[in-house]
Amino acid sequence: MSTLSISGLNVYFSTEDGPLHALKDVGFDVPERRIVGIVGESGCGKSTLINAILGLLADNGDIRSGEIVFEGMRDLTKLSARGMQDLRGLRISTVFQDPMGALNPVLSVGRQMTNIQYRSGQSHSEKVARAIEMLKLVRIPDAENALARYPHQFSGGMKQRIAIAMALMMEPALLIADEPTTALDATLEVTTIELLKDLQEKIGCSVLFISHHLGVIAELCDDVVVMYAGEVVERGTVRDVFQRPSHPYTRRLLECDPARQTQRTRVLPTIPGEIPDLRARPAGCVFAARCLDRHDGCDQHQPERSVSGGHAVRCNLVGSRQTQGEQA
Amino acid sequence: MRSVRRLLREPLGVFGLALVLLVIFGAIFADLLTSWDPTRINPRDRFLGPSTDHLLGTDQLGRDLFARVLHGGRIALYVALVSTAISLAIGIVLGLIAGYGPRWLDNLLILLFDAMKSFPTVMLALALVTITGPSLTAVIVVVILVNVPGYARIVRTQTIAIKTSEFVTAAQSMGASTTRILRVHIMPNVIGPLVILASMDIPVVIAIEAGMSFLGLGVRPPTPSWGSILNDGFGQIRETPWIAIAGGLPIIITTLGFTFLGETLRDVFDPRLKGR
Amino acid sequence: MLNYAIKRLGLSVAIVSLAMFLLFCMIYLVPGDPASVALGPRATDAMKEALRVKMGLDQPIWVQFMNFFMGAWTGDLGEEVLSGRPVLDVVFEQLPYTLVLIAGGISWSVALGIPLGCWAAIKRGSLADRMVGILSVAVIAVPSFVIAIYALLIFSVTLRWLPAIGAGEPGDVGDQLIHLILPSLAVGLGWVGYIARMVRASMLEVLEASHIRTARAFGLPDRTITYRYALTIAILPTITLLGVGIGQMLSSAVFAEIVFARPGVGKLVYDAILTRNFPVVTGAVLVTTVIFVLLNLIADLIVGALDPRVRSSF
Amino acid sequence: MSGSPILSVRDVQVSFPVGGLTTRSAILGVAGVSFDVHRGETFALVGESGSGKTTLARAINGLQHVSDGSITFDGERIDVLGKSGMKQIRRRMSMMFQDPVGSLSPRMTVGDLVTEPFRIHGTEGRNLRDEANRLLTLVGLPADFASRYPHQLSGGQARRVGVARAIALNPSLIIADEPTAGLDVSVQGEVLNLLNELRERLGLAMVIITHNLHVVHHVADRMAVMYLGRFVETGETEAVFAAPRHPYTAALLSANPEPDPDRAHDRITLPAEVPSLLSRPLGCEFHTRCPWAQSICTTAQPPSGNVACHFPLEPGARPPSKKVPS
Repeated sequence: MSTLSISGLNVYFSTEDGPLHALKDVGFDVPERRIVGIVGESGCGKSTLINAILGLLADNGDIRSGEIVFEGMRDLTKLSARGMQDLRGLRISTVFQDPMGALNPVLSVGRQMTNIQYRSGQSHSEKVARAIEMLKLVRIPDAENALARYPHQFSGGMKQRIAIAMALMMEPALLIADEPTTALDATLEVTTIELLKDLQEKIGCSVLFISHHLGVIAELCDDVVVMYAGEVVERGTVRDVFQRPSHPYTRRLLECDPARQTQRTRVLPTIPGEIPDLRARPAGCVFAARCLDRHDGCDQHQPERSVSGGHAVRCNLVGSRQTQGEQA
Repeated sequence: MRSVRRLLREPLGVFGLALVLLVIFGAIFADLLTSWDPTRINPRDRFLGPSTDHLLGTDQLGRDLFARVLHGGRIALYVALVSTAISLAIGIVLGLIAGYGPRWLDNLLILLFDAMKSFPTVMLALALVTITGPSLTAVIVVVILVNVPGYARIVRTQTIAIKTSEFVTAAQSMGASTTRILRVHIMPNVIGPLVILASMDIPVVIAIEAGMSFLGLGVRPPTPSWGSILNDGFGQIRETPWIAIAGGLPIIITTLGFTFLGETLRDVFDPRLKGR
Repeated sequence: MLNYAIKRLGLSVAIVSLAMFLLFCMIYLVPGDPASVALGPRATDAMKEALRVKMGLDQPIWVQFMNFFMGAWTGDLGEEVLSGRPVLDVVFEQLPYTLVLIAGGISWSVALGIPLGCWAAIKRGSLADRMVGILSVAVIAVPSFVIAIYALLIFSVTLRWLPAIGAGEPGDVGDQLIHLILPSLAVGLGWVGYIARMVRASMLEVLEASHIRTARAFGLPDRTITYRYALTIAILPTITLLGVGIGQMLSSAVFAEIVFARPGVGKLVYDAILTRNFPVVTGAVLVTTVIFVLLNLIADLIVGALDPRVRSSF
Repeated sequence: MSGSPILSVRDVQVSFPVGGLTTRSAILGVAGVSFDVHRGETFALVGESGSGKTTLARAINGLQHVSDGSITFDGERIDVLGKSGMKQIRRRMSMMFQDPVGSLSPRMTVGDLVTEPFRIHGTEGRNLRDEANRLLTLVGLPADFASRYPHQLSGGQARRVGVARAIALNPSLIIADEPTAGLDVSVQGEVLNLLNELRERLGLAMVIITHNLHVVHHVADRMAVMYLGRFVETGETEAVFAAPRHPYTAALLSANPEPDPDRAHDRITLPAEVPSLLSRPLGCEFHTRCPWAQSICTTAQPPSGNVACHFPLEPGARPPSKKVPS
């Protein structure tokens, strides 16, 4: 059973210049006890996807169709606001990108950590003990006294670790991590990732990890979902996708990462062009305009084709023609 | 053009615009709209109620209230325009100096603004007029004293925010002079929002003028002003309430009109300023 | 916090001192002679000269300033021209009436403004929100003296529900409260609008902050988020605004006192102008200014005490 | 590397006053650094937030007061120059700032923005419209972009406008502060390629400030790693990448996750947080986080030179066992 199973998700935003098709036919699974990474560049719909899952879409956003099935039984798109609220924090937790703004500035850390245990039915001292335990787990020094302090008295890295502690305190089934390390320095980033991995194993939850950093995804995740312009263009295990990328976009994205170029080069690969206007999606493949391998058929709609096992690619070229990447 | 269309789509904005145009139209064409002389005394026509002849009735000296209201509009708009323009000019200069100048000057000016703001407006007006005697100039001076600290502070805050922004640092790194930075990079980003805020202050200016005239500290009789009409009516509010109503109505129409228009303009042009 | 409080207090002293200096400049540098003003047009030159000596106007300007300045700080605001009573006593006699009036105004604005603003923010975009928004700007726009006169006309003259003049029988609290309703409403109605708008705007800002998104993601109940997480932050700028608002209510109080023939500092100054009782005017201006600065100081200290970011800095 | 360097920085310190009325003191944002940049060369300053790299860049450009040391540009000492003297220097030394869109004045058109250097330094009979076209073509933007405003540009396009402004006056040195910050990976390459191409074509020297080591690897000839306002290691980029000698450099390099799930991650994890500039550690300032630290490191300053370390690493060195405090 998958912890989270998304299928055929379509999200629209109404804007002054007409409806914007932000997510198109998005589908993937987050299996139990696995870490799934979502990777994509700005405008690919990562944030919209998280908000759709959490039921926190902006007022002008609308889920037109699709299912978000949680733990095999509840469809989150059909859940009432109240029902969603009951899941958030208890079964589904979130860590957001901005460690500076993630905590309430006028409430002490201890207060915030005990407040979110309001459904646990425990006594106050038990809640405090639980909070201290979690702070120790994320390696906050002097955890007992840290509870009385306010967010501005911690560094950015510590705040993000406190946020992680809060997210995992109720031992959720699913942790959604939205670029939790992007605002951190490289040395802090890797320690935070390692911490996250440790905790995931201890608690045994599933993680949906969003990042634009390919290296972080490769290191942390089991599976990866590559998004482009609001569509899932490729998904599979990290090993399959990173070592045998089948969608031209994935391949080019990986080539662009300077870390992938072990040989020093003066000319770095790029992907010329821009993502299409989501208010007027192209009729055919959404990447066609920037694709080097495109043919006339790319202007029609493209089916989702499975290459092998769980490795799925949304591209006309796969299967019909061997692509350069697979020959290599 | 897009902004104008969006303004016209907001019912409140259209309503405000209509009220403002009504007041401006009335003030400009006062002489065409009524044949009565706003200052001529007719002892025989005292305290006449509203009628087709005297649309709003007459006051204790038999003067036509409709004519006085229309001409009073001229005074109100004149004060609003002149004093807002002068306040803006002084406020921008002082704000730029405080925001871009040396730290000690900034501290000194901020203290000065705070001190000026700490006089209750009407108390300040009362004290000033006690010495100079009531006049239109006194009204304008009071408005400037009240408005300048606020405008200067806004300009200063914006200037400080902008002067540390990367685009100003970039200009400095190219060797741009202080005057160029102020003129090209800071002023255009400060003036737009300030003018919108100042236009929203027009009702306050009109209220100060009317209030001072109501207390007998503004225009001297027999010049018509909405405040002085209100004062005339207040004395006889039990017997002839229409005089007070005639004095208050244009104040309400004008302040509401400018406020509704200003609010809508701000939302259309600069949504960031919302809630200021 | 202590350091912040001391700094803020020092600033207030500096502001009051500078305000005194500005007032002095205004009185003595603006064309017009206080002695002639006080005595009226029919006074002889000898009478004017005698009063000038009595008021110290014959001395060099810096001596005059020091006298004025030191006197002001020690509570010596001069004497009333006719009766010779100390101005401070005269002002303090009237001050309680004005303070009660302003307290009434604040009560209206807080009791109505904060819930309305909160409500509008929560129901953002709804018809209720729009109505609150329009009503807020409407009551802000219309000057308080117009509200006072129209309220008098409607509720006292026409409907005869509420008394029109005076502050009520001394000692009879009920009567005094009834007499307070209309004047305090006139003073506070505009501020109902200001407070409602401010609370709405800062609530919306806070509700969009990422820590509120985090709180929602933790499944905290809406009530907790709105009142304990958001309102505690959104209320801070409102308290500061109220500090500023008191200055404007002092102005509105002048009109309310005149319209409703209530005793108070505003009425005192107004009458003093008519009788050219000059020291009373400056004295009252100074006292109200000090009160205003003091209340602002208190508002800032409250905000400082409520905000841990200020509280823990030193 | 022939001839005199275009830029020569010697023992430069930048200090900031801190504290209130009673507790006034100063902290060193840049605590004495020296390096040379030669014509046609790209030099990278690498460091994490708070390392002082941006402050150093601003000091070189004269935007920040230098409290000690000297900066020589093209044979002329520039840290002592007044406003008008510095203005002349700025014709030949330009700077690019972090935020691609935010470093462009929001109410100016792209055309006005790219020709602003001429307006500041005199047009000398140039046709500004032609110059705008020339510069936009040079950085690969269509000429009709001249009428756009910054908020209508994507991050990559705005960055190109920034480059156009920087090269407008044919400078000999460009200082680029995080030229790839806020850009997607697919766009980062475009900007770096453009800078490289222009550097070759125009014979520029470049100083690139970044926290992204992978970027450094491909664009810089030489690099310096900064920690708490000092250089801990300087050297040829290839040599540093092949065999870092300072533990901090080694940790930084190993902290860079690479997009290959099968690559072994022998990571050097740094315990504790970066110390505050207000209380610099004694001895070697890195000893509070260094896995190799020994007792001498806590008392004696490391030797100065290319590697500021008492015990420079041998190639392939691993942290000593697991006695690292956690």
